[in-house]
Amino acid sequence: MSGQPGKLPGGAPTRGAIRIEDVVKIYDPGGASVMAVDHCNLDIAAGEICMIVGPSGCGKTTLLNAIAGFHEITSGRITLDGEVLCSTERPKSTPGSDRVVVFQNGALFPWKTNLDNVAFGPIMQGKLSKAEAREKALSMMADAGLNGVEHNFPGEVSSGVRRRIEIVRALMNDPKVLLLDEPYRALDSLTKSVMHEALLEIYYKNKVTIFFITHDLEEAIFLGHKVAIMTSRPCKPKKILTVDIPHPRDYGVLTSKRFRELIEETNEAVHEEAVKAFQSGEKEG
Amino acid sequence: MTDNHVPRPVVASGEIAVRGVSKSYGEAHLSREVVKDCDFTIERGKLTVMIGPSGCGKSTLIRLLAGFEFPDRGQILLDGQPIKGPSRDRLVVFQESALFPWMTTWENILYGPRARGELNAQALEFAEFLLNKVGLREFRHKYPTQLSGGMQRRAELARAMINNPQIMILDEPFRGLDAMTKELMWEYYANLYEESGRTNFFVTTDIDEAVFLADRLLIMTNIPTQVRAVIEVDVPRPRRLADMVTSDRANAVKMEALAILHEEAMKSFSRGSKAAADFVEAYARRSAKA
Amino acid sequence: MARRKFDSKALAKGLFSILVFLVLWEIGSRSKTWITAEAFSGFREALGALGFNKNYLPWVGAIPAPSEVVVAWGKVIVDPGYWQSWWMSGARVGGGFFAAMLVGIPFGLALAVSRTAHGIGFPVFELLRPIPPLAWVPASIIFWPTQELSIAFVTFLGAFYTIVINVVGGARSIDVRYFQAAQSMGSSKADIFRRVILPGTLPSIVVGSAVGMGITWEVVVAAEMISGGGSQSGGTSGGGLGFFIWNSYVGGSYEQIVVGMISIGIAGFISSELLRHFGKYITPWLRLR
Amino acid sequence: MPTQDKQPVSPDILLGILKATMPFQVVSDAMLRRIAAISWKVSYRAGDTLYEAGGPADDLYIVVSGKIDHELAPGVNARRPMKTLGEGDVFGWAALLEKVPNRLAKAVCTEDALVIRINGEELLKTFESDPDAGDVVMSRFATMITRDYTVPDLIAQLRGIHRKLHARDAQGMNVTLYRVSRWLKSPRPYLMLLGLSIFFGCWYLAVEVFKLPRFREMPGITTVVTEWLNPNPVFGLSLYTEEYYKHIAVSVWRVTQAFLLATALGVPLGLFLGWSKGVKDYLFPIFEMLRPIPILAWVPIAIVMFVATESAVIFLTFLASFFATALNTMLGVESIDESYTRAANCLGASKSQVFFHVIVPGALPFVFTGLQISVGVSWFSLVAAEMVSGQYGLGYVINTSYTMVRYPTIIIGMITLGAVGYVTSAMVRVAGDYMMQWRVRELALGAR
Repeated sequence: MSGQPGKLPGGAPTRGAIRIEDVVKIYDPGGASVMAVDHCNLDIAAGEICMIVGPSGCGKTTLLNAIAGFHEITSGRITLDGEVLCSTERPKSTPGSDRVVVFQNGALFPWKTNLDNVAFGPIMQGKLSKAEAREKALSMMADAGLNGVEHNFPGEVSSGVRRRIEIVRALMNDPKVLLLDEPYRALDSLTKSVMHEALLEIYYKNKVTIFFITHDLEEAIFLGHKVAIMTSRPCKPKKILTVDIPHPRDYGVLTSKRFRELIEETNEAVHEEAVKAFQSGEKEG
Repeated sequence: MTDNHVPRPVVASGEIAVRGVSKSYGEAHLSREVVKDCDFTIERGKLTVMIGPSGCGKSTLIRLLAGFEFPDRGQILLDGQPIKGPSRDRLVVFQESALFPWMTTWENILYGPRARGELNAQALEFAEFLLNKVGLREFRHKYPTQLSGGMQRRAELARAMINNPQIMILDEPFRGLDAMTKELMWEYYANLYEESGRTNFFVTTDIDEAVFLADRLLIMTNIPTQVRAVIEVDVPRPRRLADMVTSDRANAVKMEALAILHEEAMKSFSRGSKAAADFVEAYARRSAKA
Repeated sequence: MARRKFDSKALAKGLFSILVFLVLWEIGSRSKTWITAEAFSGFREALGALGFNKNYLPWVGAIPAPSEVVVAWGKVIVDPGYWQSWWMSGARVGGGFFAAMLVGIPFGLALAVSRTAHGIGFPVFELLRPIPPLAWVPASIIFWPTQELSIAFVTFLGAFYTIVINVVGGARSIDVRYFQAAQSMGSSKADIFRRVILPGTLPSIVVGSAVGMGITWEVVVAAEMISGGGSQSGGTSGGGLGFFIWNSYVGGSYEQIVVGMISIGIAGFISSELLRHFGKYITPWLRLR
Repeated sequence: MPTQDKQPVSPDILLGILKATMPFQVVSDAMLRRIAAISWKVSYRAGDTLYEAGGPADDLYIVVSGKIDHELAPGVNARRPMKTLGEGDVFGWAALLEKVPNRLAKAVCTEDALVIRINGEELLKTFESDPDAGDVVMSRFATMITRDYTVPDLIAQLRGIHRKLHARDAQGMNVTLYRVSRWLKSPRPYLMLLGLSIFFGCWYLAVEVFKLPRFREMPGITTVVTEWLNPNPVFGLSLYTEEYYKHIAVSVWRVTQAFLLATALGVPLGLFLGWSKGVKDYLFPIFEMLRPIPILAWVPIAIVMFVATESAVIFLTFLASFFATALNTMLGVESIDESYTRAANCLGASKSQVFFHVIVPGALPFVFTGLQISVGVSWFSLVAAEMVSGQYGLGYVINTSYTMVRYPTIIIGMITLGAVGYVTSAMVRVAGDYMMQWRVRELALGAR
């Protein structure tokens, strides 16, 4: 298939395959018993960009939290390259630098310079000395086109730049998987489209598995190899779509025929869930 | 409910001409020109959409159009008369909700008539009509914080429309809503516009939103803001989202606009340090407060 | 505002630690030698070398035990003088506080709304603000004809600064968009003041008054102690809770000091709770969510 | 030796060249044109030595064509000292370093070369006039030096300049003058004068001219000022008496002790209360039980509990500060966004690393708010404590002056107290700004 990472220059990635098997998450099992994730099954190949699409508050983030190790699952199993991260017996995985999260509102430490933020991971893990880590951080930032802001604090640069720095900070640890939780939600759509290209550029260089949560169908189809459209609460895949637009992609894809066909194909499924969530949201309000 | 039930004056006028407008902010040698020799017309009864990279000075233009600030050079004319200050003729709907948090939905909608001392039976009837129209009947006694994002925006549209402005100016009104709610809001808003036929000026950074809504599209350059291109979107109304996705004309417009915008966005992006635009935005916010 | 969840485990832990605290206090005060200067005798040399004096260390044995306090409270509770102290202090706090609100809110709003008023009034305000309210006590006694008035004045001062600062800050932090929205819907200046500035400042008035109330209690207690507890009377009656404490100290009944302290704590707690509920009531839009 | 003397370059050509060099790539055309105005082109032949290590570091070089061998002196500790430079490379950046007046490297032309030379001093001046753009260039220089030469030590110096650019931006003569002139043109200074004169005028008129009923007993402004400035004060206290300074010193010393003790105990306690729910569940109820008791209600107990009056006074002062500091620190920790701790966990930080790298700096803004309040309340309670029981100190001055009927001294004491209190809280604010550079810079941009 033309959309597979195997076609990319530099050989196929071999690590970072995630398997989600029958995962169930129930909040407050004794009392209110809200089911957030319902028997969710999903296979993500090594080096694949997998987009998770669903209305806000549908339980996508719960899934991400389970992989990252912030929350426990109720039952099921999640494996990374065959190794069990969490299962019914051991419901909570340990957060680690092989699965780094980029947060919705950004979590660059405002009290550290951008450079020190990027260098943070290896220093904490004791992998590199402070000087070495900084050196590596500088060159990684330069590669990502981020020179000129190293000695500024995150609060001094625009939000688009902050997001790119955060992704570089994650990649500093040479992770198997990048977990992105609606990272561009707060950006305006033009900046967003530039950010998408920047993300792809970084991806082509590193080919790390990407687990990307979004509620924007266009974003999902533009970036992903695979798009999983989730149902509104409780969350489970409603439709899994393989995007057969060849990589590398640029913004021209957005107006291509195939792209529009894919949007058309999936629009209805997404719209249906959106209306469902919209209405239940109104009721809650 | 149809229009003949409502006591609603017909809007007939409202054309804005922006002629050679420039505006700068900042002190002494740190000053920056945000808007430069801007020239365009917002035609009567049409929905004009302005799109440009974020922080390019679109909000400055809105403050100038609304009359909160005045241009350093050039003129802004409303039906041939220069703009002298804020007025109910040109109503602004803000980016993110500016509903008064201390008033319920109902009080918010009635704010305009009450402030002008025009709170009569007719106004109440119109408010009731609008409340139904935006589907917030059951939420009239709720405070804004109790409404979802989409409902807040609808309440805000109702609060604006009760004043029967000649021109509605909307500054990225759907920013921050999630993509799905946003799409529902577009159809909703387009519907309101098509019914009223009044002049609308809509500012956005979202290309899909722009193409879907616009009669005429103004594409702006990066800071300092100028009009880079004008595209007439001659897709027939009423428009539906599903149709727009398949419309070749809409797609052609999108492609054309995207090419220009991408170039502009890249320009602002290539500078790593806090963009000049951010500085100006921040400065404007600060000076507006002081 | 976050919904408060009833957490019985946390409550049990809290009660447990309070119990431990009371038991330690009981033991400490009964043993009379525990945590005394003598208990530290081993360190005395070392501390002395550092310039410490054994007298610098607290002596828990000097404090009456909780059981004694309870007994003393039982005796005092039937004494009308004790309740009169409550009443006196409460009245002073209430009076000073309301006077501060009455003067402070309009003054703060004037400073916030008018640049001229701000230009004239604020520098003077800032000049006087660093002087702690209690430093005004003697000057106030000289100036006011009765002692009651001088206590009220100092009390007023304590709450006044906080309220004004909060009103000015609150009014200035109202989002410009609200003003712009109001203007573009054709409101007059008076209307903007009434419908935007006033409600917009209300939350910070509530916060300011809560802090102001705390300060008021501090000031009242101190003023009562320093000025010898009101005009006329001696004895336990009539001087307010601050004087109740001072008088107990002078009279050597240490149990009563602690009773007084706890009473003031309770009084302060009650008044700030009342204020909190009232604040919630007048800002309904903050209560929800 | 150059084969040709310095020759001016056409700005348009130079623009193209600068745009192709890493540090200048992103600079605006206007800035580049200004740089062009201070640039010269110079040709060298193969074998020419451009400069030797130790020579004066004057110009910055950009290679237009040809090859230059660049060898850093051993003392620089570079990991990659030797480098051959070609088209678009920049060298001679010692001219931009702060503490290095001399060349760090030797540069030899190995193939006929055309270079652009820019005077370092002039270039820095150009940056200063537009610190925003200058900042970007300096930062890119730092990146280039670390990447290409691996001498991280030198970065600090570039950063020093980069900081200075910031500082000059804020204090730059032009801006300051502009602001002062604008301030003077605005009505504010005159309103302030008006306000102060009304206040002092009223005081003067009410007490000394009209002798209004209750005001008559109050000390007048002239009495206070003459007493304060009198070498032989009528009531024994003025700027010229040793006593006056002794009182100030005693009060300041007490507040300092209490404040430091409260900070040393309150900040850690607050951090733990906020960090660990277990600690909070156990300790916070006791804390909340004691907090509503006004500090002044502790006075008699403090006197009883401490043998030395001095420690009783310090205890009271400490107590108020302690509550404010601990409470605010706790709130600070609780206000830290969960995603920061999660991010740190993801990046492999251990529990103690999270504490020191996330919790502590994250709580800092609140801690300093707490310390600000803490100084205020410590003066508040110090005055009360000194009035009730004390020898020496400003509160004592005010109280005894009243009992001894030395009324002007009361006012002197009050004014001094206000001034000293103001200075101490300003000191805390400055310390906070110093420790929270990131906030200062964010706020300067109006980011939040």
